[in-house]
Amino acid sequence: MAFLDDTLEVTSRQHGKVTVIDIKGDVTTFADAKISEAYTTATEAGAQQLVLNFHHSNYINSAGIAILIRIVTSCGRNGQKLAMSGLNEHFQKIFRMVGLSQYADIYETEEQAVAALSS
Amino acid sequence: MAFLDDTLEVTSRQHGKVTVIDIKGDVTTFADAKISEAYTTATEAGAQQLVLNFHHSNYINSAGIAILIRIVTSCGRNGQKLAMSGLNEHFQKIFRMVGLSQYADIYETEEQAVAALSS
Amino acid sequence: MRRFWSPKRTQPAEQPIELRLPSTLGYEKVAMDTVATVAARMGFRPDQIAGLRTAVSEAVTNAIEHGNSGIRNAEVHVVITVAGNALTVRVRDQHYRRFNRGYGYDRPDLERALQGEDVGMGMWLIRQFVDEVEWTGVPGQGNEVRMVLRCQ
Amino acid sequence: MRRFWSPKRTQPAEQPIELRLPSTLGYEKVAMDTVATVAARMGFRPDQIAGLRTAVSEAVTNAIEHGNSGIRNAEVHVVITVAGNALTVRVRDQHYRRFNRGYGYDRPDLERALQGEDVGMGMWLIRQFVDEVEWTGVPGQGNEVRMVLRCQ
Ligand SMILES: Nc1ncnc2c1ncn2[C@@H]1O[C@H](COP(=O)(O)OP(=O)(O)O)[C@@H](O)[C@H]1O
Ligand SMILES: Nc1ncnc2c1ncn2[C@@H]1O[C@H](COP(=O)(O)OP(=O)(O)O)[C@@H](O)[C@H]1O
Repeated sequence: MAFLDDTLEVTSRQHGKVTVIDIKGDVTTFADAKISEAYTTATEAGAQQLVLNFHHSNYINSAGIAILIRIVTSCGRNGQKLAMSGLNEHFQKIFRMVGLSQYADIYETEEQAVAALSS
Repeated sequence: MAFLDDTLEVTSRQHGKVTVIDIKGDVTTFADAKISEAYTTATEAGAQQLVLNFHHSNYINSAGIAILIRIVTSCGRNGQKLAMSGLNEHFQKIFRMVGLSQYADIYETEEQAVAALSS
Repeated sequence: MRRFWSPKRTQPAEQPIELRLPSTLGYEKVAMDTVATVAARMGFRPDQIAGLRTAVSEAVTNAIEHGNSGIRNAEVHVVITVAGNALTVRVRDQHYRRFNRGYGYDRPDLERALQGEDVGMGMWLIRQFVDEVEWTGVPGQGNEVRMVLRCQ
Repeated sequence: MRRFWSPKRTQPAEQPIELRLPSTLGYEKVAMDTVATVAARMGFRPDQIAGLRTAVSEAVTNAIEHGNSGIRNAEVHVVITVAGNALTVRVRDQHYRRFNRGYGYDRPDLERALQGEDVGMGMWLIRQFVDEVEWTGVPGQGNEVRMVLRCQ
């Protein structure tokens, strides 16, 4: 069933010292393996600044938020800086409501997030 | 039930000699009274060139097409020129399939339709 | 650029999605919207989805106007099945009345329509926009339109 | 500019729209989409619709993961009622298990979550985005979440 399949694409790339992890699609419980692996790979490569860049993520549920909370925790432990970008208004609001925005700055665009982490 | 209510707005205005009838919303059986009245009023006022201008009409069903066929028939009887504009690709295709486009030229924009009828 | 994968999930059994609607004109829009969002998530092209919207709208409108006409508190039952790349939509009504206009094989006769004759075009429109369509009726029960659209 | 009117139609009885979904994660998206399209046609604001999507998604996910967990071929039943400016969505599952986390009155404790604790936030999220919510359960039958959102 196509619409139940994994409709999430996670890729990562470097932007100077900043690692940008692009997250395209549904952020639900099924996103765990991909997002965690992308984070672990970046960390093993020595990433100190990370941006989670959401594109067209029209669907993030509480299980997806729980994944992001675990990334925040790991970043804290590993002394990494974390920012998020590309969230639509609704999810920016939810991230603020939940308090996630205290642990990872939220920017409209990837460029703003990269600039902030680079400075 | 709000979404069952009459969500169609029909208004009419003059553009030089051309009467533009704006049709915004669902073109279904419930559109009959409004569209027919707008046509009759324009005709009684002596309109010779008419544009049916569809905006945001994401829903036209076979009952709506039947209404438009009756307008085409009346225009033929009354010696009026008729054009249509603002239809999305899907409905342009349907109007061509049904053969309606042989009786009323179909233009992308209102401006094109008005220009064609004015010339 | 590095790409990350999740382990493939097992496919669930092909249980359908079922929608029951009041037999009232206007509610065909709910069927049309629901099928369209399922089709969009399956990856159908926008023009296929637009066609499917028309097909579902005409089928549900027929169920309301013909199949269920005169039945109080009737409902329209829409069964949506996703199997691989195929989307099947069944529209069922509660009455049985024989289909009487040739199941939409012929292009509606616009000349006659322009003379004021009432030419049906719902079934014909459905036929234009789906890959497969079948009308069946069970005397005393109801009619069913089964439409199939395939992705790619 | 001249404006034209059609005679007002009589309002149909408030028969609900019913949706039955396989109890499989992923299908909550169908519920979310269907409710969102009904809400859009009712004229709700985009931010209200976005909130409703989250509320419905969390309610259906809970039905799948908690209410129906361990039941083979279970289904989730979503009943959508439109009455005036109010949209009511009921999400029902088939099992009965007492709700055990305070019905989402408290903001999820992010500090504890950051310590690795599993803090639920579904019910709390639902509460943020609807005007009214009620959780009820019938022993031996199932749980129901009833959510109401009002237009304007
Ligand atoms: N669900 C149905 N139940 C009973 N009769 C139907 C049904 N659908 C279609 N029909 C019959 O088939 C005819 C042709 O349908 P259609 O092509 O959709 O045009 P229209 O509905 O405008 O007449 C209808 O007039 C009706 O007699
Ligand atoms: N439909 C349901 N049936 C049974 N129990 C439920 C249901 N919905 C919620 N619960 C219970 O309430 C708890 C809190 O739910 P929620 O706030 O959504 O967080 P989570 O689902 O992440 O635990 C769940 O862990 C579960 O024990």
